[in-house]
Amino acid sequence: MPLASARDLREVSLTEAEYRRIVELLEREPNDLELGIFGALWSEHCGYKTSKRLLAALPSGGRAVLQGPGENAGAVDIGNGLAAVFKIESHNHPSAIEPYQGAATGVGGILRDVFTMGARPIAILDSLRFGPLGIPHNRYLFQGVVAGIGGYGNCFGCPTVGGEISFDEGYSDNPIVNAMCVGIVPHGRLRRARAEQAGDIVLLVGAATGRDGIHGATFASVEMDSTSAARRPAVQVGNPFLEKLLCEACLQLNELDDVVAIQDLGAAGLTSAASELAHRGGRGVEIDVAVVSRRERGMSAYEVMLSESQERMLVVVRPDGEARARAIFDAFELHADRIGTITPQQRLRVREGRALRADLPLRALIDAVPLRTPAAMAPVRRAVEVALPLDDPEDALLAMLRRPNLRSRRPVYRTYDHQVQNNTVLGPGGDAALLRVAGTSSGLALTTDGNPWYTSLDPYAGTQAAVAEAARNIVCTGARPLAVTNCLNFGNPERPQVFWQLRESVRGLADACRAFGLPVVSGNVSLYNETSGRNIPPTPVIGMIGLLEDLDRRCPSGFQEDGDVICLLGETREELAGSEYARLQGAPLQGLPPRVDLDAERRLQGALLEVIHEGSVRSAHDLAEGGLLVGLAEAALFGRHGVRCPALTGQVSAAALAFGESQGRVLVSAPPRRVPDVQKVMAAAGVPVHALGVVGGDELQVGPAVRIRLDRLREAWECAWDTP
Amino acid sequence: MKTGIVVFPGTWSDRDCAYALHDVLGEPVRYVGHRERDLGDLDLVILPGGFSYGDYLRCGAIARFTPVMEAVARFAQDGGLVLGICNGFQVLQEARLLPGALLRNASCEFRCEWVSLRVEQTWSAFTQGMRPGQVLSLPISHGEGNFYADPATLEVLQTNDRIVFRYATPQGQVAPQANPNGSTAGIAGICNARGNVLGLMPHPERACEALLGGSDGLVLFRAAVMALQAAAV
Amino acid sequence: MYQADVIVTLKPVVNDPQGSTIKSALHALGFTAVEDVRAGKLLRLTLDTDDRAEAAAMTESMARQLLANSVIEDFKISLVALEAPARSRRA
Amino acid sequence: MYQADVIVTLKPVVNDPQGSTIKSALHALGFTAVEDVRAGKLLRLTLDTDDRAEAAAMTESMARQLLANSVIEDFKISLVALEAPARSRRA
Ligand SMILES: Nc1ncnc2c1ncn2[C@@H]1O[C@H](COP(=O)(O)OP(=O)(O)O)[C@@H](O)[C@H]1O
Ligand SMILES: [Mg+2]
Repeated sequence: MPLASARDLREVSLTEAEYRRIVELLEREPNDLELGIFGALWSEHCGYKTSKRLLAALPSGGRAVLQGPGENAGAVDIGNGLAAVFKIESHNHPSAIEPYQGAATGVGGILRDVFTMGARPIAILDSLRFGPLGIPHNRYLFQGVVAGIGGYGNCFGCPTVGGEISFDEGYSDNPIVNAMCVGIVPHGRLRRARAEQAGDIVLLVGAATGRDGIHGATFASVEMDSTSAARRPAVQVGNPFLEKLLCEACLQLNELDDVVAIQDLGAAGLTSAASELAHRGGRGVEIDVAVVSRRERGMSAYEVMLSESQERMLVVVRPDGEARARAIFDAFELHADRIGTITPQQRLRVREGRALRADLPLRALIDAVPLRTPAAMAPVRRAVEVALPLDDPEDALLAMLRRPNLRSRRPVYRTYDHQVQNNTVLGPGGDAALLRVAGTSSGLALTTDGNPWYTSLDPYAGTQAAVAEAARNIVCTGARPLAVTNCLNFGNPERPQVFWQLRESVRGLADACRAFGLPVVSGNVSLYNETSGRNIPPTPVIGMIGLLEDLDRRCPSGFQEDGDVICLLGETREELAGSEYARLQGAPLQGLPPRVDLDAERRLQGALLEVIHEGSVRSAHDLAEGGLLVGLAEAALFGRHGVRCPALTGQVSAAALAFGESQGRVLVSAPPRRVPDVQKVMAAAGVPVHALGVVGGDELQVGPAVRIRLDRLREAWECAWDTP
Repeated sequence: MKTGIVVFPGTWSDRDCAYALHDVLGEPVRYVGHRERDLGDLDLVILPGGFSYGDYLRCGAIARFTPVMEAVARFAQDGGLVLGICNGFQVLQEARLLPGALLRNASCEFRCEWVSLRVEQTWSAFTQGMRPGQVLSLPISHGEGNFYADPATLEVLQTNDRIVFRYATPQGQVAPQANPNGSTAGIAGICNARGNVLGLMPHPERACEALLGGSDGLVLFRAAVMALQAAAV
Repeated sequence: MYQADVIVTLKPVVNDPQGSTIKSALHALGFTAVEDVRAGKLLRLTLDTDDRAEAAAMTESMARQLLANSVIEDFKISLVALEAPARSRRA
Repeated sequence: MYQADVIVTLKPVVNDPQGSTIKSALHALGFTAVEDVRAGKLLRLTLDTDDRAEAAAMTESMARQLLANSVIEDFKISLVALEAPARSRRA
């Protein structure tokens, strides 16, 4: 007869079977604190119990990989003895209830994951999804989230250089807020959060601990009275200033040989950070919660262990190194509590002064997480032909450029400091951002991508498309794709259709990454994005980094010189399902998304890199949402050069030609005498090339039907955000 | 020329300033911590951009009480060159080394973008060698750069030729559409009566290489080098 | 005309980084008797109504909808009847 | 113990971008009776003294030195004696 009531179990999100398993593992009943600790570590968030089996299929190895999934962030070699450390993470739920602070603390969390590894954060990217702007609450969420991301990143001093924003009904009330961070560290200083030596000292540094983010509202009723729910803040106020100090302190600590591990506190706070740190090193840890600095009086051991207060770090030092470490904290006016030690037995022991409050085997807590494989069910789908009219291409183009999903993101990214640290070569606004690797002549290209409409129509193909598009964005700058991080935002996996979406999406991610030879080195899963029974569209977000060895070979996305010839690389098919044009026309979301031909995509990208590096092309811009006419308009606006093209021709309908979203296509411009070089390389790779027209003038002119002055185009494209 | 770059808790342009002066211009630099009191070896002191103390309460309000600021005040008094960039400008105002205050941008939003500045005077230590009316292209990055001074102070700034930079169109026209933050009279930078203390909102240290979009920031740093050389002769 | 002051404060349980930073600054200045600092906002509204109840209801509603976020903030309203200032007097 | 509320407001001659932005937002929500909005700050200090005069003098001095910038801001202080809350009572 278990001690824990059904209610207690619900509050720690454990099933009865899981409870029985715990009793079996412990060979006794857990106490309240212990049950809370299990609940936290066996949660979806920490234990990945629904997704772990699926994620195992992702390719994560490779020559460049220095650290795959499993640490705070992944790391890859970028030459010159340096490593890029990066990861993406979601903060959807907090952002839904307090958009500014929710997004801000999301940025804070991902920054910590990177500097915890000893790397200096050099870039932030944000991938955002909201419901339509016409609804005031969505506008409020949008404005708050954007302000929160800027508020944290700007104050911290890390440039926000890229990201994406899209709008769809499926995100009303449940915005998606994913933040990616990239950092750089010399190989030898890459730090893993593992404590391998018993006797080492555990310090807790940074903010005082409050009752933040503790779940199980009325759990452990013995310790808490009925007012305890009111004592728990639902959202925290981010402190980017403190985080900046923590970062600088950690980077200095990272230079000390006596510092053996640095670990940030995230989900499940001290419990998870201390357990993982010790477990990775094959050791145990003993903590005295009485020593932890608190923001409030009367906090229980349970509250201290499970608090998710932000801007805190665990630092493990050799006993001899404590004084040196403290000197660094003092210099930054940070206080550090000596909360415990690393122990030889692989157990988590929690004391409160003299009293032993919890004593649990780490293997049971971490390795024994019971995995779940919920039922999966594919929806019934039919291949529907999507045919759409195109009456007035000029009006249609202007209307497309005004669409919230396509219009210029400048009103957003100009509120983000995207230049601090003096390395931003190509900032937000083009295909991928390009940053100089300080002290070298090489660059890192960064992007995030994901198209919720394609993944709604087919999560497998849609996720492949996202990987392909991310790689294409990177290649357009001249960089070679190197590695992937990803954030899987899905609905409630206990619903068979949602679990099917998740499974298909991960399969698509794995297959595409394998085809491109790209390792997935980090990522994050956000499930249960369900509001009043409505699940969000399947939303995998791909973050990718690429390397450009010689920055002088970079390629801009806008047209550069009058007289250059504009070529379309790749094949245009009759593909309008899931397109922005279909949404403009009010067509229902149905049919099959654009086909992804991974082999063709690889050949295209290889050939494109070749022509960029040999200097044959002066610009490259990938075609994505909005298709060819939108891509032409963007390249004209980016480069401030007009375009003259004869009427578009092809085997497909006028609408598909103008606005279809066939994958694997790029617009390049080349000086006339280099066009044969482009054609030769493309022919060798089997990539179709269509010469579309020439750069020049101050109009976008495509056949007799489209003739728009650039300033009119810009006016449409740069319309204000609150225009619905 | 030996440059000291002050680092307050929360400062972040310190490294960018060091990069501009040391890596690009080859000048010796050292960082100066907020508790230091000795600037004896320095010719130029930069208060860089960032969010000192998180910009909590008011930008620069807490930083101005740090020990280093007493030293900076003395250093300025003795004629040393002091350059406050962005948050550094705010600190100089809070410390009353420069007049006025910087309010929230009129848009109430942070702005990070390139702007054009018109050079309004060429007698200060940081503008010697520039042409009056010359247009510089520099990035801004701030949420509170909306210059305010009461009419009497404005009058003094005006008549003593202490308005150093104004936001302008690329053609050099001071106009509302070229003003990114609502600053009174388009003011982007001012100096003290002696011309040895300059505060400005834009970031010259971010404009030192064509690779990153432009190098007009060097004009300002070079002017400081020249002023010091001239003083040494 | 009414003047409505809406004071928005962080709920006591929510952390206040600004308040704690200001507290440290005050201590550094020697004001060590300061035990705690919490930072809040004041929004001072001028309302074109002479009906106190209406002013109160309106302000309450604005505070709920826009001026405060009940997830992390509390608010308090105080009203004062104003002499209509010269500039808004109608001929 | 005293609680000192320091209300910091922009001087009337200084324009207030935040206030105007909030005013527009309120108008957009239909609160068209709002004639003016001014944004200010509240700093709520808890002072470890039982001497009202001392609390007042200390607060005045903190406001002058740090909490308000006289170039652009005015301040107003109000004091309330506090029951020492249970948590800080010493045995
Ligand atoms: N949330 C954001 N933060 C920063 N930059 C953004 C954001 N959203 C979009 N951008 C930038 O705007 C540009 C255009 O975005 P998008 O239309 O999504 O491009 P693409 O289709 O090439 O991925 C990209 O450079 C992107 O980095
Ligand atoms: Mg793109």
